[in-house]
Amino acid sequence: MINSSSFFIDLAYFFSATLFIYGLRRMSSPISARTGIWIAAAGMLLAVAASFAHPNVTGNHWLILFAMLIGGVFSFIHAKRVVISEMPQMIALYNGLGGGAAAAIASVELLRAAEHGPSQRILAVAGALIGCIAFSGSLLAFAKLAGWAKFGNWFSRRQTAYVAMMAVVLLLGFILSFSNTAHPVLLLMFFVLALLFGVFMTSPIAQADMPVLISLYNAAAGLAVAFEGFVLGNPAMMVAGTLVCAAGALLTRLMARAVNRRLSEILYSGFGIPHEINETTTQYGHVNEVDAFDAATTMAFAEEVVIVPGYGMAVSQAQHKVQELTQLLEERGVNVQFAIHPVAGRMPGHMNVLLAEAGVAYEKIHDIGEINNEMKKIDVALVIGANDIVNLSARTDEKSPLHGMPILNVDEASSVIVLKRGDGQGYAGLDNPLLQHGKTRVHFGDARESVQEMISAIKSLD
Amino acid sequence: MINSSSFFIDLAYFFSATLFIYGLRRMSSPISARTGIWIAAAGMLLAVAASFAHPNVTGNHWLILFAMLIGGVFSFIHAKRVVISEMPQMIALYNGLGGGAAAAIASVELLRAAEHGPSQRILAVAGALIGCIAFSGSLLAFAKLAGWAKFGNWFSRRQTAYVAMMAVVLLLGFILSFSNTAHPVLLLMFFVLALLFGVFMTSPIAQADMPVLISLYNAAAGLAVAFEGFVLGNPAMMVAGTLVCAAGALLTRLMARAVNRRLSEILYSGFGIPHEINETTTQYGHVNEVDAFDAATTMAFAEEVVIVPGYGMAVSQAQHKVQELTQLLEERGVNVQFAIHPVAGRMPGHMNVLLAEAGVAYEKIHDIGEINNEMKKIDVALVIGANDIVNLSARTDEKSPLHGMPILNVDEASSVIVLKRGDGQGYAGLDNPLLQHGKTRVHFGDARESVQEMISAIKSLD
Amino acid sequence: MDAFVALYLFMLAGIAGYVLIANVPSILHTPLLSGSNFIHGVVLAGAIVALGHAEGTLEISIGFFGVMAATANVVGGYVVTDRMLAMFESSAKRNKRRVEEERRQLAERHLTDADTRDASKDSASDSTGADA
Amino acid sequence: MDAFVALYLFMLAGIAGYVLIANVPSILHTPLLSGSNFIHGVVLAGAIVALGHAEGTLEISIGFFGVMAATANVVGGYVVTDRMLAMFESSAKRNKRRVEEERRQLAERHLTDADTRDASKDSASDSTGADA
Ligand SMILES: NC(=O)c1ccc[n+]([C@@H]2O[C@H](COP(=O)([O-])OP(=O)(O)OC[C@H]3O[C@@H](n4cnc5c(N)ncnc54)[C@H](OP(=O)(O)O)[C@@H]3O)[C@@H](O)[C@H]2O)c1
Ligand SMILES: NC(=O)c1ccc[n+]([C@@H]2O[C@H](COP(=O)([O-])OP(=O)(O)OC[C@H]3O[C@@H](n4cnc5c(N)ncnc54)[C@H](OP(=O)(O)O)[C@@H]3O)[C@@H](O)[C@H]2O)c1
Repeated sequence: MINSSSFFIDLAYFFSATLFIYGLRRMSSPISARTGIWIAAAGMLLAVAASFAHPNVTGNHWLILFAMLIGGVFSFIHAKRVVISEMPQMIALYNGLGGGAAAAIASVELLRAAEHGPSQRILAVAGALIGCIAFSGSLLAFAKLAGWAKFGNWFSRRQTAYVAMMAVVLLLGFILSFSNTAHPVLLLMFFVLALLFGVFMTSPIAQADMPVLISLYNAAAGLAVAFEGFVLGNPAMMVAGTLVCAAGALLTRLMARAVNRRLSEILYSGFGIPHEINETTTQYGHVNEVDAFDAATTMAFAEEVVIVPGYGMAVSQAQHKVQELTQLLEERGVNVQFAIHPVAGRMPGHMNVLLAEAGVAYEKIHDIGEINNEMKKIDVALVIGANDIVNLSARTDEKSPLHGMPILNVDEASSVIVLKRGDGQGYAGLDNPLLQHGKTRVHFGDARESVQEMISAIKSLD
Repeated sequence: MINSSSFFIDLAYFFSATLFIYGLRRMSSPISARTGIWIAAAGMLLAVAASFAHPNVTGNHWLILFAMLIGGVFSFIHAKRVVISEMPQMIALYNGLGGGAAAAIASVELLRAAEHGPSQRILAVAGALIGCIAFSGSLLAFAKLAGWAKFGNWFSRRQTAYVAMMAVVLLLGFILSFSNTAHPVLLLMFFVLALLFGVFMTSPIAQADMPVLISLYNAAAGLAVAFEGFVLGNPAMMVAGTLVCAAGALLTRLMARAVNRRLSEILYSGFGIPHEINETTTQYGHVNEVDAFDAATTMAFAEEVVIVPGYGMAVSQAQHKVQELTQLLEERGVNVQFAIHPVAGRMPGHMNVLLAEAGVAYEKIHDIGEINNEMKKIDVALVIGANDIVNLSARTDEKSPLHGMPILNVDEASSVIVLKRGDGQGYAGLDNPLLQHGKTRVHFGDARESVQEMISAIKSLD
Repeated sequence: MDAFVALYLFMLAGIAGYVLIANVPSILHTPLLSGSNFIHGVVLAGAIVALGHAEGTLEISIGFFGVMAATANVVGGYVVTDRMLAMFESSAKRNKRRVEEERRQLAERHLTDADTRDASKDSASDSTGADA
Repeated sequence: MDAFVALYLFMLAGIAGYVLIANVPSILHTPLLSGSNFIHGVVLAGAIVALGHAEGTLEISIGFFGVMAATANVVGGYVVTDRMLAMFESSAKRNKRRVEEERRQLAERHLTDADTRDASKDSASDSTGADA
């Protein structure tokens, strides 16, 4: 099986591995990112074409094409239709399918155990385990994010169940690795348990921690692909898989750090601990309300405005309206900028993606370090559905779970306007002293509607 | 020969390759750089120890140790003694020896041609060629920099000679690659020509272009090592060599770009073209002179001083005096900063190395982008033996060879003091309008002595 | 394939992946997640081979599932990533276009303060039109 | 070793080398040149093997030269690089020490402007002493 492929196939795999790396490199800079995915796609075409011509493909050609047609058409339509804010679950879905494909390869090869040496079988088993976990775990994450499933914590003694299952899985994997005949029944048990493991891993994780978990599964799927690449003697798979695994692992760490959580915390005790800290509703006695017209005129006659978008903007899909508001203000000579906190919203870059979708210029978007330096010069800071990222208690209250997280210092601006629906809190479930701050005025209502009201108000000024 | 090494040797090579990469990564950040070289050294120890235990080492153990002793002791003493400003030639020397070692491996293996397959022989020959060029080229570069050799341009029709020699070398290489018996005489011819080629490549290069050339030879030596690694089936050599080759190639490009030259320019027409543009001596009619005491007091009563070191500071080894001056000024409450132009001196980081040697704090050292923003706030800019990097004609004179190179805008400071010996010009051989500028006063004399005079002057103030 | 060679490939590709991501701005985290998700879709190359030599109903059905799932990974991953990145790009381009537009207009007519405000209003509505 | 495997190693190690250097500040160019020069001294590992199986005067003398030259590369490269990097480090450390010193002194005594100048003079001569 190994080394039976021909020179040109080897060459094609080599080039596709190179293209994947080059593509990933370009993807990691905003300017060249789009050509990056094209280059990676070229590598993919090459690898797929080479595989068709692979000497080990002895039959089933039509079946292969048929399977590709089904999978391709289904996901093409799906991926074209989905709205941008549902991207995380789509990534989870496709990622899970990739892990599942790796597991499928493993099971086919383990059914033909005699064809492989022990090191191949070991990695096949390892890849199958990881692939299965990524498969079922990602699919459940998809279902939870899409609102299809609301599994809670199924076991009261999860830790023990984890360990027990792992022990059985590893035992089965050991047997499968070191015998050179196929054991379909053991294999089935192995797969069922591995799939269950993924379900158990995802089920207790809170919705907001999902992006981190999805990134972890992405890395896992990459590793599974790399291992199955070794089993099949396909270096393109090995290189691409390892590349994704390493990149994904780093990305997972970066994402977890950005939301001020440790990965172990998310995985083992992810019962939304912060949410339990403060379940009492905030007392809004001291909040100064403002109506849309007043808010709009304050901004229309300001010189420097900063808009701070948060999760609420994403929920209400207000980004297009926000861009419209921005343009109106700029026509009046107001300088409008956007301040993006690294963990605003519910996934990394959430706000950037939304603002980009709405066509906000890249240059207007500033990160926390840049904008905090300028906050003192700002006349009006408009906070749209954000809470934790402007929560003053992060600065002062040492007991706050947010303590130590840098926030956007909107209270340094001359005045602050907050748009929110009611007495809801942010992801961390905490009171926000900003709302009671002397400079702050709050306008209640759905973010999109509030912004629309402000737009109308500004138009009526002329 | 291939795959005959044992498991533990393979493992050691694997770890040493990993350590090299990790070490290089750490070396590429100033904070961790020193641990980086230690980690790489650990990898080296591992690789060398493994090679001793290699099954192909069937004899000559004492000879190996003896050779290592000679080479090691010689270079240890040499490297410990050399002064910092002679570093470039030392790098050239050791680099050349590395390339020579690769060529030596190639010749031993080509004398045993029957033991290798054609792909091994091809890479052995390629490595030999590259290694020989790196060897003789680097050694000549060393000799030139050390002032031992002053070869000029030996051929009037160098291009033709290049091509002819290359053709013969390639022909010989072709024969050596595709016959599986040894040809000692052809081999000798091949080596002699390859060595000559390196000599011809270095000989016409101007002294100031040497750092770029040395970096190129460094990359070449890396490639030779990688190729011989393939011949010997030693993946640690392959990985480390390729690593160095790629890093060196990029470094070469960065260095060439920093001095505003293209590599092809340096290699093929490196006869110091810019030097011929202006051979007339500058008219120093309009230059305002200043004596050391006045210069010193101007600085002692300033608030913000920027020191701009250049090649002249390196030549006169004034860095320790400069640091002394800095401390004296700071004791008087003057804020002193250093502005480093990327191509100040004659090798990249030349000034940084010298200032670090003298103990100037890392935080005081600013690159061109940072300091140019602050130049307007500066009271006195002290230019020590620099010319091209503060040459105003780079900004204004479209015909100047420096045109387009960003310079340090010392003319934006309130006043400028220039230390230089006489009517000499910079590397580019150009007049510098800065010297005639209204804000500028020049103090003539060797930089170290001038700075010493200024130190005495300031001390006499108390 | 020799296990040691595999080790080198894993080590080197892992380092490449790590280093490439190391300095990525957080704005790109989600597109990169999606993009690397697409890249591991190369599992399709393996799934094709697996189905291509599968025999018997069991192996063939598993292989069929594998190819189907892998293709979904590839196609969906590509479309989603490209859509995300297209938004970045179009915002950058749009912005460039607007800036150029404004600069051109400002260069054409040297206006008083009040007139300039009108001009920038024109250009803004121009670019709004182009967006639609 | 399979030529294709070699190709992968070359490609991956090359990318690693390139990417690792890509964002290097120019202050490190010379130490890095020297450090990577040290790394290719691993040619010593090969030279040892070459001399270890060399037979006959010719092969042995070439091999002897190879080991000698490679060792010089390793040892000299290490010493030079380490010396250069030590200078960077000591400057950073020295600076850290001085800053701490000054901070400590400022914390200890709250002085008038004039006195503060004396204090910083003290600390500066302190650190000069430490330098020597
Ligand atoms: N970015 C990531 O990768 C990521 C991942 C996981 C977790 N997180 C966490 O998520 C949080 C993000 O902070 P954030 O400030 O963006 O959001 P947030 O703290 O969750 O606050 C959201 C705010 O929006 C308001 N809101 C909700 N729906 C709205 C609507 N339709 N219209 C107007 N307002 C609406 C809510 O108040 P009302 O209910 O009163 O309207 C709430 O005050 C951080 O704690 C972060 O750690 C981030
Ligand atoms: N950094 C690199 O990697 C590199 C590599 C190759 C080339 N270069 C080139 O080198 C140049 C570097 O610019 P630079 O401004 O540093 O140097 P420069 O332009 O060469 O100027 C050196 C100045 O120092 C003066 N000088 C020489 N010896 C002196 C001494 N003992 N005491 C006092 N002054 C002395 C010279 O004038 P007097 O003779 O009148 O004293 C001259 O004005 C650039 O053109 C750059 O492109 C740099």
